[in-house]
Amino acid sequence: MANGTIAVSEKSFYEESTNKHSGILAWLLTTDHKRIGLMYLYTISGFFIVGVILGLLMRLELIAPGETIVSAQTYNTFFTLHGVIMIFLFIVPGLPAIFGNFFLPIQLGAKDVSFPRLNLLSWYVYMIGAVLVLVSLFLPGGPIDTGWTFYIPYSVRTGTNVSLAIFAAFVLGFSSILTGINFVTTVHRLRAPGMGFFRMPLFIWSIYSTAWIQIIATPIIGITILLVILERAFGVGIFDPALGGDPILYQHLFWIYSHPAVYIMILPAMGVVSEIIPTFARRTIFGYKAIAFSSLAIAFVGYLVWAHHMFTSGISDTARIIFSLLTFIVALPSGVKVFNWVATMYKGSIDPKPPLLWVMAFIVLFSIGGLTGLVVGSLATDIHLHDTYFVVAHFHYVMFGGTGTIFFAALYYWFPKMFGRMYNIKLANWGVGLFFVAFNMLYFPKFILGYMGMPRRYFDYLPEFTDLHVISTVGSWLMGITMIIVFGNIFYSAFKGPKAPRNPWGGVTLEWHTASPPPLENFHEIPTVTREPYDFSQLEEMNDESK
Amino acid sequence: MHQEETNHHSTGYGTYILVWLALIALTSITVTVAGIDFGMVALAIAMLIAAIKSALVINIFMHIKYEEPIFKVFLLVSGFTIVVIFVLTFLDVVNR
Amino acid sequence: MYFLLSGQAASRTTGAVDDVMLYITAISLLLLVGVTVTMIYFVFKYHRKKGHKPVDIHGNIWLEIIWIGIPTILVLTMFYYGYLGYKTIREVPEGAFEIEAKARMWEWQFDYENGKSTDTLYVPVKTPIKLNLESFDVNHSLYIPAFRIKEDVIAGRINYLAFTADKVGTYDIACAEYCGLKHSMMYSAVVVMPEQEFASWYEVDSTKVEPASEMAENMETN
Amino acid sequence: MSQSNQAAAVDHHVHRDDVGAKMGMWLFLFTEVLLFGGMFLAYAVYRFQYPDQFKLAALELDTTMGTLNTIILLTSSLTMALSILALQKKNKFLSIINLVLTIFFAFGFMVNKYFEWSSKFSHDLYPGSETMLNKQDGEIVFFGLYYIMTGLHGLHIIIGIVILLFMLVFVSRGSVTHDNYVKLENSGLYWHLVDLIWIFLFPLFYLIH
Ligand code: HEA
Ligand code: HEA
Ligand code: CUA
Ligand SMILES: [Cu+2]
Repeated sequence: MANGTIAVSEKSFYEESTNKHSGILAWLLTTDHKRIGLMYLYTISGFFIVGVILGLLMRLELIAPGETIVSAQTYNTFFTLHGVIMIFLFIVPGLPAIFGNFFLPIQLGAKDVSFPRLNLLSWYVYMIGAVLVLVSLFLPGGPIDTGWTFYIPYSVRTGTNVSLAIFAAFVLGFSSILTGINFVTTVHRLRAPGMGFFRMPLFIWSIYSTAWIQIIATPIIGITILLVILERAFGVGIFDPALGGDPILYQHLFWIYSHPAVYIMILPAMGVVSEIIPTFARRTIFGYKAIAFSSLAIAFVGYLVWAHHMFTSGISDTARIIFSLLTFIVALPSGVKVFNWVATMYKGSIDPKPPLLWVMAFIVLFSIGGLTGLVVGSLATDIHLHDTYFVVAHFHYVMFGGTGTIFFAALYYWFPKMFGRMYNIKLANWGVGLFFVAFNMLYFPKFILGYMGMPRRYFDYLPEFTDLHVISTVGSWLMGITMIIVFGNIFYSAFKGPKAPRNPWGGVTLEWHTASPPPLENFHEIPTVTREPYDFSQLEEMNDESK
Repeated sequence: MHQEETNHHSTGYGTYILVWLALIALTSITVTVAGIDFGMVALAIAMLIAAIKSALVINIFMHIKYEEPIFKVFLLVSGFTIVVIFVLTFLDVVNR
Repeated sequence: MYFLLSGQAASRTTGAVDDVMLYITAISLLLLVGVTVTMIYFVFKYHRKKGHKPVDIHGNIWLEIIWIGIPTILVLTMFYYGYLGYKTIREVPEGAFEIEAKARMWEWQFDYENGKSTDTLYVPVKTPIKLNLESFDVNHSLYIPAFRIKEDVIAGRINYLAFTADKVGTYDIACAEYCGLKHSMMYSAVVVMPEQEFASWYEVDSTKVEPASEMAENMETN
Repeated sequence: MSQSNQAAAVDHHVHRDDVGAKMGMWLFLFTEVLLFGGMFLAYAVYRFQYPDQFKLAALELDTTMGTLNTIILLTSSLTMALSILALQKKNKFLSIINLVLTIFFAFGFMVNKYFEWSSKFSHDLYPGSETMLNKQDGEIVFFGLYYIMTGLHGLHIIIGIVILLFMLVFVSRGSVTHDNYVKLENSGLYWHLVDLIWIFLFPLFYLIH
């Protein structure tokens, strides 16, 4: 696929810096996209663990009806913070900011993104947002207790630190926008010579589509949040029904962003899947263009369905019917992807290493999540299931079972490239297996609970729901153990793992052409692209080169 | 990427001043028309004039006319997004 | 899906919703099993250990058309089925018995045409009921799981919810829109009575608030 | 375009990509457009809900002031465009003059705005005031929108002034020049956007009768 990419590896990007500083300053002032990606990895993982611990505490509270470990008010702040952290601090920025940053320029054959300093700024903006979330916990008034949807008028009435917490979400959105602008420009301007749009790896396609959603959707949540803050501060009447405002308009504006946002979460994950399957099946992807265009299609159609979150809110019947119809349409491009992925395994030479196992878990869990999305997309059933645990199960399946699983898949796929070391494969296999079991134990009961009529955001529940809650809570402990194995393996190997070769899996996209870890400017010479992205006939050549 | 590529066209001071005159003229038209009672059409006329004004600004002052085609595609995407948001929201609001 | 809640359908809408649920779940299960089994089969069949030489197949336009086309048809039928069920839920039969349902943090109040006001909903069986939903403060949502229906109670506007109970009995009413501290305790009940019994209850000249259902009381003291 | 971009750029040590810079700026402008788009959507919904009350409330606004500000802003757009053109034609002096004029007009706009707002305040017309709370719902919403939208727009003007002041320094110091002026061009794009938004705000608030 490329020539002249033999990195005459002397120094990796760890040893060379874009600035004169050394130590921690070399990181904090870096404009190197790889270091920035890693900084995101550390901080985002940190917040993920905070969110996960909140989840664990929530499960503990819900092990029995009535008050178990915390009070009702504390519980309400728990699920709000859990939601806010998971959405705004973990899953929306997650894959693009970590793996997008690290691998987008490399896969394009570029030295860096278009605006390296802006890239660093995005990280700082992210950190400011994160700090603001944390500060909001400790100010008088107490942590925000509105749910991550901040519905008016409750969010105007409550005395907790809503304004600061949602302002943090505003700041985080800004970071997201800057990243999106950077990536779109990079894809348009910095592709290596020879890399037309249809020679881009599919990960790039998905990041590109994601970046567009970030640009086009995020401003809407920005303005919505500002309006809520102004409403709280001055009583301007835009949303407050007491002053003539319309709470349903708030819901429209909120979901105009937040539905497309779920595709910000899933699209990069789908891109990673499209990378991993060809590598481990050692054959070209099935239906390259179908997958590429379905990313754009998801980005586009994803914009048309937001009101499926409002089927019971009293919007007009016409709107409900049309939005339901559109919701069903949005499932089609996801289906196209799933079918093409499975077809890519056909007549391959499949080596089920941990990254592929994660991907297989993803396909099953995401399909369950997506297909139950159809259940809630249907008008009749959503009237019953809206705001019940069925929805909670749906979105954990797509978010955690989908994007979360791929977060681990990407980590296990690119870890050797990022850290130049290898992890323990056997332990990794155990990690995936346990994850799959724990996951279903934790979340599947929630589907049944929901259908039985257990509403969400409930601190307390009727006795008949107890058994299923207990199973779910025990599942969360198993999940805890799994997470320790999964993260522990990575953490240990980052320091003590054996040295990884340049191309441990036999991948052919550009990142496997350079050293592990890559040098400061990724390649010693900008590669010229002459092949399709997943052309494995070059593999032998590559192996010779690296000897 | 060289300067010449971005600095192509033949806009002169004169063009800009003409555009400015047109903008001022359109402003006075829209103010005058607003004084007359056209009922429901008034809003449509005002928006039409605003659209013409912004087309002038975008095309000439902001040079979109002379940029690479991809810029125009971008512009369409964002314009289209706004239209979608309006249409779908009003689907609810009008039928309530 | 009836097995999930004991007993037979409690209302007309219960059956309508459960049917749609069954339909979508069945198709989904089929697709899920299909995808999973195929995937696992491929992994074993084309395992690298077996030494197959991989074949580069770039795609197949017919397959793409099939797996866009068939799901399109499937989802359209799902949509249509869901739409039919929805019509059952939303349609208010002529001459429905109207009751004002009012929500405040964190209790329900039901006002009847003759001035009766209760915190538990009493309705006659097999009679179409229309609830006009109104909020005193923030958003709530009136949810009757046994009937498979809910509608948000939005501050500043009046939504409605309609149902016809088919079976005498007492069913939970929950609040399904987060509304603050005691959101999870905002339970009430709908008591479905035989017509005669309801009539005599309704005629008793009393505007005093009836005691809450046992359920609501239990939750309150928790 | 794809192939040539980078190839040309690689051999420069520090790689400069003016088209890329402009592309980034345009993308940013789209986010601004959508930010205001959300507000315009709210405006549209409420105008639809309260048509008569909007008319009533709009009577309180001063059309003359609004028109004056429109003309000021349009003119500043002209001087902005001229400033860039002058620099392209290597006429640094004319460029600076026009930049100064642009900033001057921007200040003029803000001064005007200040008088407009303070006269509203002196009539006890602001969110939460007693007069306001006694008004009908639609009027309260109208004024809420009025303050937020023109306020947000004003904020953009202030940011624009700061950016333009920087540009003034850059052009005079010679770090923005006739063959490296993309910064000035991007500031111009921002400035025109601020103008564009006003083109819509003006008829929607000041010209309802
Ligand atoms: C990663 C995030 C993510 C993703 C990808 C999705 C994907 C989808 N979601 Fe989900 N959703 C959420 C995150 C996500 N969602 C969240 C967070 C909420 C709750 C928010 C809150 O209230 O707090 C939510 C809530 C939510 C609701 C509102 C429920 C309610 O509150 O009442 C609805 C309703 O339509 C819905 C539908 C869908 C649909 C149809 C898809 C589709 O895109 C799914 C498409 C995928 C498939 C269909 C599976 C794969 C396909 C096949 C195996 C074969 C093809 C088969 C056919 C097409 C028949 N979602
Ligand atoms: C990506 C998103 C994401 C993820 C990953 C999770 C993960 C989890 N969530 Fe999620 N959840 C949301 C997003 C997410 N959630 C959102 C958006 C909401 C809605 C909020 C709202 O209503 O506003 C929600 C709501 C929600 C509820 C519903 C609350 C309610 O309605 O009352 C529940 C209840 O059980 C729950 C549980 C959990 C649990 C148990 C996990 C588990 O995954 C946690 C399991 C993991 C562990 C237990 C690991 C423990 C780890 C360690 C011990 C440390 C590891 C060690 C080292 C690194 C060394 N969540
Ligand atoms: Cu009332 Cu929740
Ligand atoms: Cu959605």
